[in-house]
Amino acid sequence: MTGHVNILYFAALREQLGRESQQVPLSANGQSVADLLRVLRQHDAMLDEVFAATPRIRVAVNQKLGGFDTCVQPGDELAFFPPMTGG
Amino acid sequence: MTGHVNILYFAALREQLGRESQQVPLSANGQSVADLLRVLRQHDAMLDEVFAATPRIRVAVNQKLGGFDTCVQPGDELAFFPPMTGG
Amino acid sequence: MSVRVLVQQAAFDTGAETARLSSLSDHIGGMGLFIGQVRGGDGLLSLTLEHYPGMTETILNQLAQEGMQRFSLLGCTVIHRVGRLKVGEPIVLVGTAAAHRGAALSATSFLIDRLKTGAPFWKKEEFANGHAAWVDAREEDEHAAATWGQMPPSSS
Amino acid sequence: MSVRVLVQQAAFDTGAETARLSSLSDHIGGMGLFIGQVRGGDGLLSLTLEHYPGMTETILNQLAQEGMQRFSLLGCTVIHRVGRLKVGEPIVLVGTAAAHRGAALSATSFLIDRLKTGAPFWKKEEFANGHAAWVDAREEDEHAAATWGQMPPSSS
Repeated sequence: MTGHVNILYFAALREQLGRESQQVPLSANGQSVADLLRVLRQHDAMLDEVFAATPRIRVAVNQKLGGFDTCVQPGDELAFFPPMTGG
Repeated sequence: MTGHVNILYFAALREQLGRESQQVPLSANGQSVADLLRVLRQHDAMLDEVFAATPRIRVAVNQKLGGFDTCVQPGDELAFFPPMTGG
Repeated sequence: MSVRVLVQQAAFDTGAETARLSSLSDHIGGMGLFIGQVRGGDGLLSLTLEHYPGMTETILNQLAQEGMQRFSLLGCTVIHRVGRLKVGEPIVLVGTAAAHRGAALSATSFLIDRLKTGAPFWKKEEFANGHAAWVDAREEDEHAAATWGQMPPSSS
Repeated sequence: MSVRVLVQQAAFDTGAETARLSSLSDHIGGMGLFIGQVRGGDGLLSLTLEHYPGMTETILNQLAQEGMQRFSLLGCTVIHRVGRLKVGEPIVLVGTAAAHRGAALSATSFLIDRLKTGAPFWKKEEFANGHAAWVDAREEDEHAAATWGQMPPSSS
């Protein structure tokens, strides 16, 4: 089963990357967020640089806060962002 | 030096006594609230009855919460009332 | 004036009171508010609030000043109604403004806890069946007030 | 509805929100409110609030429901603004209604502490000298949120 995932970036990450979202293909099941991110960073020098320079990046999978070991499925919505500062 | 003190009663005390204030003569200095109250109760059966039946009566002297050992001066304003229940 | 204390029969305007606090300083980051109202149940119709005119205002002002100092407030409001108030009607508003939320919220608790047992107000309940009775002081209210320490002796 | 959650650019009406909470039940004895506003200083002009549409509303609703249960609230309101807000403008309103003041005030602290670090909002500061920077998360905010225990895993 193949497909894609939609990735969103917020706040400082969005600004530094100069993009607020991107679609990436997801060819195999069983990948974690960390697996996917490793591949993305290998193919995207800017992404690699920004993620390397930003401490404490959070991830949400389908709008739910998760860990980098969360399993990613085709059709999922991923979001990366810095620690939240509401209120 | 002689004079009087003004005594106020509030809430349940006021209702049970059927009066909200009274003036009483104060003939000598050096009396405490307790001294004065003892004399008043000896001469006023109703006051004695109501005070005996009401637990935890508070006193304020010149609008300041005090103890029954507070010294009373001519011209003072005394107030007796049950525990406060504001808010 | 950063401290506002009122004892009145009339209702208060929560929106206007919040706006007043908010405008006191550009350095306000948070405001805390507590509003007490007449809680229904057991056939209660109304409360009648009695107070000790003069002493009430003095005590509430002392309390507000203590809150200002203790929590480094930028503003503080205490409004307490008196007279007959029906179920659902507001009784008291306590409002605080501070640089940070912790101070504003702690000060709000402090003011209402202390006010409950330390200001000369008394409540009489009136029920649908005609029964009326003065409200007894609640021990837990006295404990709540005591957790903030003793009221310092005021200089008169 | 006893829970009201809004994410919006527009200002909110504190008086109207208090009136709504107050009217939810005759058994309300106290309401707690916290209002956060843009704190000035160091030449700050404004904050711009960014959020994650959809996820924000979900998280705030979960938080409000957790507050309802944990503190036996009779009503609860969370309104958070987004977009550019100048110094002195309100950012967030948290309101709670309960039978007794302790629950209302604790729930107010709980909601704002958790919201600060647990809902997907981000603040960017803009200064008079042209400098602009994203606000760093404060460790003390994370500690404040942690004192209320872990957010229970939500069933999806």
